Amino acid sequence: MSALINAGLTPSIGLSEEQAQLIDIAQNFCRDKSPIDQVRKLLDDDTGFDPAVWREIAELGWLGIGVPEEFGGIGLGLGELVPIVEQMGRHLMALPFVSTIVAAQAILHAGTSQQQQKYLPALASGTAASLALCEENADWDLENISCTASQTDQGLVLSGRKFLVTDAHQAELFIVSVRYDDKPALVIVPRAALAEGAMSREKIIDDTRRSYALDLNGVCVDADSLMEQAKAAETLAYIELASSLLLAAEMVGGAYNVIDYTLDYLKTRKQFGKLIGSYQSLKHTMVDAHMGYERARSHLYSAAYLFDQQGEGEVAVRMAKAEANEAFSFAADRAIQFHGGFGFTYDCDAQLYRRRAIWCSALHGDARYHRRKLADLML
Amino acid sequence: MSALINAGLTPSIGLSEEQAQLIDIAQNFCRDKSPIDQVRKLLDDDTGFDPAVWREIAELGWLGIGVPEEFGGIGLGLGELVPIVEQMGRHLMALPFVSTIVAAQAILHAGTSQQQQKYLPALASGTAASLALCEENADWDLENISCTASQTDQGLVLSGRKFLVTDAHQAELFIVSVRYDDKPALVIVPRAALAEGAMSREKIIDDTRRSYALDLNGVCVDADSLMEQAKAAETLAYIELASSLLLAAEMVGGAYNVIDYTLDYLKTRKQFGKLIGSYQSLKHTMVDAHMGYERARSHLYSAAYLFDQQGEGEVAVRMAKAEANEAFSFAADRAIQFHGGFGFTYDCDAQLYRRRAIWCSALHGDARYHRRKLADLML
Amino acid sequence: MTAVDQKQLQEFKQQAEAWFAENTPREVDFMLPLTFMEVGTDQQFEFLRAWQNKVYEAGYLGAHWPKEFGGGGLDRAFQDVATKAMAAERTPIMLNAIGLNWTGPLLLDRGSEEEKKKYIKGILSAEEIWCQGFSEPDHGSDLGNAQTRAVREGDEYVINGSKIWTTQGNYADYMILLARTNPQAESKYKGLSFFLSPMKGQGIETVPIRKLTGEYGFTQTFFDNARIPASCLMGQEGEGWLIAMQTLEYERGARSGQAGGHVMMSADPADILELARHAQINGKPAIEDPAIREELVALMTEARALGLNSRRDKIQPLAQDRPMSLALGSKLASTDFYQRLNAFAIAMQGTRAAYYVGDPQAHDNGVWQRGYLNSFSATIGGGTSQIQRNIIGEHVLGLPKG
Amino acid sequence: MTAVDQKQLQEFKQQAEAWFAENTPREVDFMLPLTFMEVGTDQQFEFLRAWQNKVYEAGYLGAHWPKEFGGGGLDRAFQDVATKAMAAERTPIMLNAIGLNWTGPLLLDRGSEEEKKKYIKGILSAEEIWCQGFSEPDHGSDLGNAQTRAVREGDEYVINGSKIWTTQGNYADYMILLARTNPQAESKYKGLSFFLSPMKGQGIETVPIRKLTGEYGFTQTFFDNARIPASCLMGQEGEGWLIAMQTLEYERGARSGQAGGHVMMSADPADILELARHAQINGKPAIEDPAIREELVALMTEARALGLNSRRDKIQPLAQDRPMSLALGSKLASTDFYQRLNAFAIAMQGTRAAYYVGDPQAHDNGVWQRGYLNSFSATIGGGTSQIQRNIIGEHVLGLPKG
Repeated sequence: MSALINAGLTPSIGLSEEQAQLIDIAQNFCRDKSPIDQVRKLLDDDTGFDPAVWREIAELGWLGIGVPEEFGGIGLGLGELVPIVEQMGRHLMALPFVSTIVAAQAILHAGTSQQQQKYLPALASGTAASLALCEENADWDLENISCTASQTDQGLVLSGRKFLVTDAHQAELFIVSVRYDDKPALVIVPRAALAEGAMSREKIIDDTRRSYALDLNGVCVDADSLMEQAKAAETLAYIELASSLLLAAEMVGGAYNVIDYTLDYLKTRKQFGKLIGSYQSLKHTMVDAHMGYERARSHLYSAAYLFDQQGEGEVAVRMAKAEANEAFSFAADRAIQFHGGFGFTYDCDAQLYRRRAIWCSALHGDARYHRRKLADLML
Repeated sequence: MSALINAGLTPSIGLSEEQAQLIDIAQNFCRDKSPIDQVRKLLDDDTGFDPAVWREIAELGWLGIGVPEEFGGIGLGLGELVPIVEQMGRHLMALPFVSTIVAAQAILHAGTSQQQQKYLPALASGTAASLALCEENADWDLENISCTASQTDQGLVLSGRKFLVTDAHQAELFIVSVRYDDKPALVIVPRAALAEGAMSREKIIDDTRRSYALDLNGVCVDADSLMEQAKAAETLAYIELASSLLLAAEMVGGAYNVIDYTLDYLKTRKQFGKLIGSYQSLKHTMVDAHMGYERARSHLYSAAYLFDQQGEGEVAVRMAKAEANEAFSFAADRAIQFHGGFGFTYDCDAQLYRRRAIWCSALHGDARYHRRKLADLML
Repeated sequence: MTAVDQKQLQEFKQQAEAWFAENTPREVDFMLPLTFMEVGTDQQFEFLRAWQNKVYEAGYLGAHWPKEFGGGGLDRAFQDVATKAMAAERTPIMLNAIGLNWTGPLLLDRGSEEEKKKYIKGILSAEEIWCQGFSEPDHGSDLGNAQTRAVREGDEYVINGSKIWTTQGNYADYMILLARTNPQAESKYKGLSFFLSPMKGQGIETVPIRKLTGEYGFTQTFFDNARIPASCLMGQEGEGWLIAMQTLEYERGARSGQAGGHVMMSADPADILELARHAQINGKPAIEDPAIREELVALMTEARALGLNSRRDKIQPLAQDRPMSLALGSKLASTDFYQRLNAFAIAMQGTRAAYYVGDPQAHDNGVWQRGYLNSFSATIGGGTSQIQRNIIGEHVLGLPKG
Repeated sequence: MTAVDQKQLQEFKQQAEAWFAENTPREVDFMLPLTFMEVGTDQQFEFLRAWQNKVYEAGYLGAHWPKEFGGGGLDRAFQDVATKAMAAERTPIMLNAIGLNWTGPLLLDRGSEEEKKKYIKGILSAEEIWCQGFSEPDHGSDLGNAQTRAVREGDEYVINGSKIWTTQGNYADYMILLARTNPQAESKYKGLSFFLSPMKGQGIETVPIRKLTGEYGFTQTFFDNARIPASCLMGQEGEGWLIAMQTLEYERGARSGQAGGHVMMSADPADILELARHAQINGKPAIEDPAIREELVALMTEARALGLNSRRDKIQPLAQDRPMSLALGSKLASTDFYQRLNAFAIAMQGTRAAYYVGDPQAHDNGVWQRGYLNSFSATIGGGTSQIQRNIIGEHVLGLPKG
């Protein structure tokens, strides 16, 4: 009998026509542009991605989807991007896509109209950007900032160090969180303002990605590089949710493919004369991984659908990030195990997904962090 | 290669000669006296146990093991009783054994010498006793008491209600926790002091047991029924640990037998032409249940060994109770599931164990409660 | 059927909401069954029969079923709003679960005109109660191996054998019965036939099964040379497996719940939150405990996923990667969730976790303890969770059979 | 052997403790392998070889092995206190793990006088490194199906085939090798033989395998018409499976660790507590977080059970219900625990979980991230955790084979 569990809850999910089309387009694009040997070739590449692919993405207009038409974009909500990032996640792509998108949204939220006019058209059409938010405190609370900015005769002078600035080598500008007048503030720092050697590449767990530490000491930018400070806290909160949504999309995509990759192995590898996928200990665990993936994907598309809604959107995004963290981590962990000896080698792709799951969980909050926030929102 | 995990920890475990002998004796005794049809016959019995068995236990001297020789006992530590209670747990026995033992220990700890002389010889030789500690607040903290006692011309007058007083119908005396002078205190209440109808049988989850609510209002006992109040808090703490140790023993025993019972089924029941125990989903889960049992049993005997040691004993007991709660609950839960349709009937013994696991976890703290206490002790 | 008149639908919705708000029985002085599998006493049975009848007479059950057989003849959307209104009021369950959810849809799909005329109205009005006879004592999960025999003798079939887990077997008027007509068939499946068998008659005996909760609700049904009219055969001999599988399908997917109403009261996150607010742990409401808050949120997240999954299943671009995944996964996901939800609710009750139904100290009169024990009917019945994982592993993920 | 002189033992213990306190290398400026499976660079190899040699020369390795072959000739109790002293100081690992724990015990049990004389001392001194050649690329868990061929030609065997997961294969002087001498034997097991095979010679090539950590430590070993003396055969042809199984047994039970020293550094609860004290979550030390405290305690409880289990296994009345249970369960329990411990440690690091070995922001130089990835060598190698569960289910619980 079909239980009417939560018939009263009426959880929301939906898909726009644009999103539906994007699923197919993105699926084909990412599969074609990011076959696994290309992913592996890029592991040793300095930038970690193919600039030609980046240009194609810009030409497809994906970078402008969330940017209003007046700034050269299409003016849709951020949820529309979820199918794209999900497919990128499936194929382990590593592009400055999410950082550029979120930087643009930040400028849209808290940039002065001058800043919006100056930067948004560029970001909508292929100029890469990044965000410099993390500090040594390892805190997911983006308002816990010790870097500072202060006005001097020369302009706005910054100090401190930022970490985990993704794709910094490609970024033409950085959204940097600082304390200014002892309150959180956001500053737009053009690449040219950085001193030589200010960026140093970090050793991170996800070999597909590039991440940098950023030395702000000595950085001096125009006085008008400060974004509207009254909106800084709210914008940091927005950045957290937007990043969480897109990280969830990436993880849900990753979970799908690492499950698929493992299923292929279980259907062809024999031990003791039987295909190993016929053993219940593997079969049932794969089912659990798959069910976790399905759960996370439902939350993901609910979050995409509700993203712009006050309150509801935050609940949905945090649920999606929490579930995606756990689903991807579990699926990739078991993927290593179920590949047996091969799983223990660098040649097996399972480790690429597992490392990425650790990365994605480490950024913008693990499941516990989001559940705590949800508890305060819901209980 | 054998990893030297925790070689530095030197966890302690040991077995006295008495304990070793008791294992065999108790194993045979409990198996003989408590076959499953006897257990089932007693389910509908008012008292829930066979008085003849109780007399035999008294004659075997088990009730006096923890009582000093001067009061007619043997004067060994409480840990010596663990093998007995473990075997009782295996065979789902329900006797006023633990309550009588712990009541005697409480009197030994905080009784006046007059009280000790009056009660201990009786308790060591077959008079049953019980403890009235739980209140409506459902709290595991035994110092959270709202029942009261106050001295009047007539004697000590009690008020309030106690719950989950096990085997109250058999008990000749009760150790009752109250507030006296607004501090915790313990009072010895003889059965005769209870008003008619003061005891009402409770509907509890464990069908093998008998438990009563106790109305203290109107109870008046001799002024010298108060135990030494200076020792009350320490004795309540002792009662918690002693009860936890013996509950852990009961649960470890229960876990063993419910696993054994389920294994028998898995070795004889066929589905789709195969013995169901050959399916990995059942086999591997049984292994996990068994490993949990082994872990809990190691902690149990470590706790038995260290019980009397300040600090170390508390850590060991809390670990044992936490692990036993989880091992027994998991094993019994899966036992129901793995018996399939039969598991869903009252005729299947799995439910008897599962209900008992809930009972034992509900008394004196679940795993979370003990881990919190451990965190404060260890971190 | 023409496009739904939205205004008419809106009116119907308001009427339904008002009707259930007014007519839902409150303050029942005995424990109402939470699911159709827990009808253990005559009092419960008669109460629920009357309630279903009342809902039907008011037009809120079977609204979508054809008028000529006793239904309302309206668009499915009408029944759905009525069903939602019931759920929102948390009304008692619909009693005739097998009839409404299995027999009825089956008859409408492949029954003869005569069969529809004969049975549909009684199913809706609860005048005729249906039970199900698929499982057998020795082949719980292995329906294809059913051994109950049906032998044709003239205008009758003679039935011998035994069925188990017959919900409301002692009350039922009819059983959908899977029996073996040809033991020599080329495969065990092809030897089976499907009957709409009367339950009241010579040679049919039901023995109540005591559940692990201590209560009743199921029977074992014994057939001892029971004779039923040959016209009770549905379809042809040998089609039994096919029809049984079709019947099981009505549990899930878009077709589920077409008759309307709910046959299980399910724990709502609201219930467990309410418990968390009044249950005390260590002298404080459980809901103030940080670890419990985290687990509550995790459970609420999971509960929401169950609803989202079934909605997503209807959005084709989001359900195409692994067809059937969400539909086949829903039983496993929801039954497992419900078991853990109840277990967690028990763990929030401190020493009062030790109580059971009927004790004044038991939280919510022991509904969580009983709900946990009853939850095994769902993780065991209708294919155990272990078998569900085989099905999903093989049919959704394409893994080889063991 | 006579009863142990307790006074002499006590003195030995104090000497050992003092020696390790003084001689344990601190402040090594490269990352030391945590297990013998992680020796990836020449620098690591040479350092560990020198360290093992130094410990041996000081008399704290092989103290229990016979004097005539290079051991110390003392009671096992002496080696045990030395081993404990090493663990307490958390010294670097003993390099020659296969030699010390597999080949050595095997030779002492069933080797010829000549074999013992030839090999034992080199094992202890680390002058001769041993590796193991059981697994093959296509039969990871199915050792009995090994296909590497050994064909007798005069005074030699000609070896063809390939072995995988050869720890320190590129450094090893000898391999214990399982090879097929008779493909026509009545069972696959009886066709196998066991060799003490030299690794340096024509036709033997090792190719390093890059681990999922990005580092090295294992090789694949290829035999291409490699010729080894016929005297390398241990026992008789056809006894290979028997000897290999005996060899695997040395991993566990009372015989384990007889040579002394540890070949894996294991995470101590103290390490993770230290991490919890300095790692920050949400601006506070992780150890102040109530949920993390609970999990830490759960892990410490589990860690303690591992130790208690192996002690309880020696107390006969507490280990008799299911013989072999504790011994056969220890690999599963400890490897699984170690994996979860590392994963949990990563989860305590906030955004710094994203770092890896070599980054100044990585906690403890990334030892937890690397430890987690490396932990799969133990849950996969030597029989996966899934196979361990089969073994325990069948041999301890008596469940039927699948």
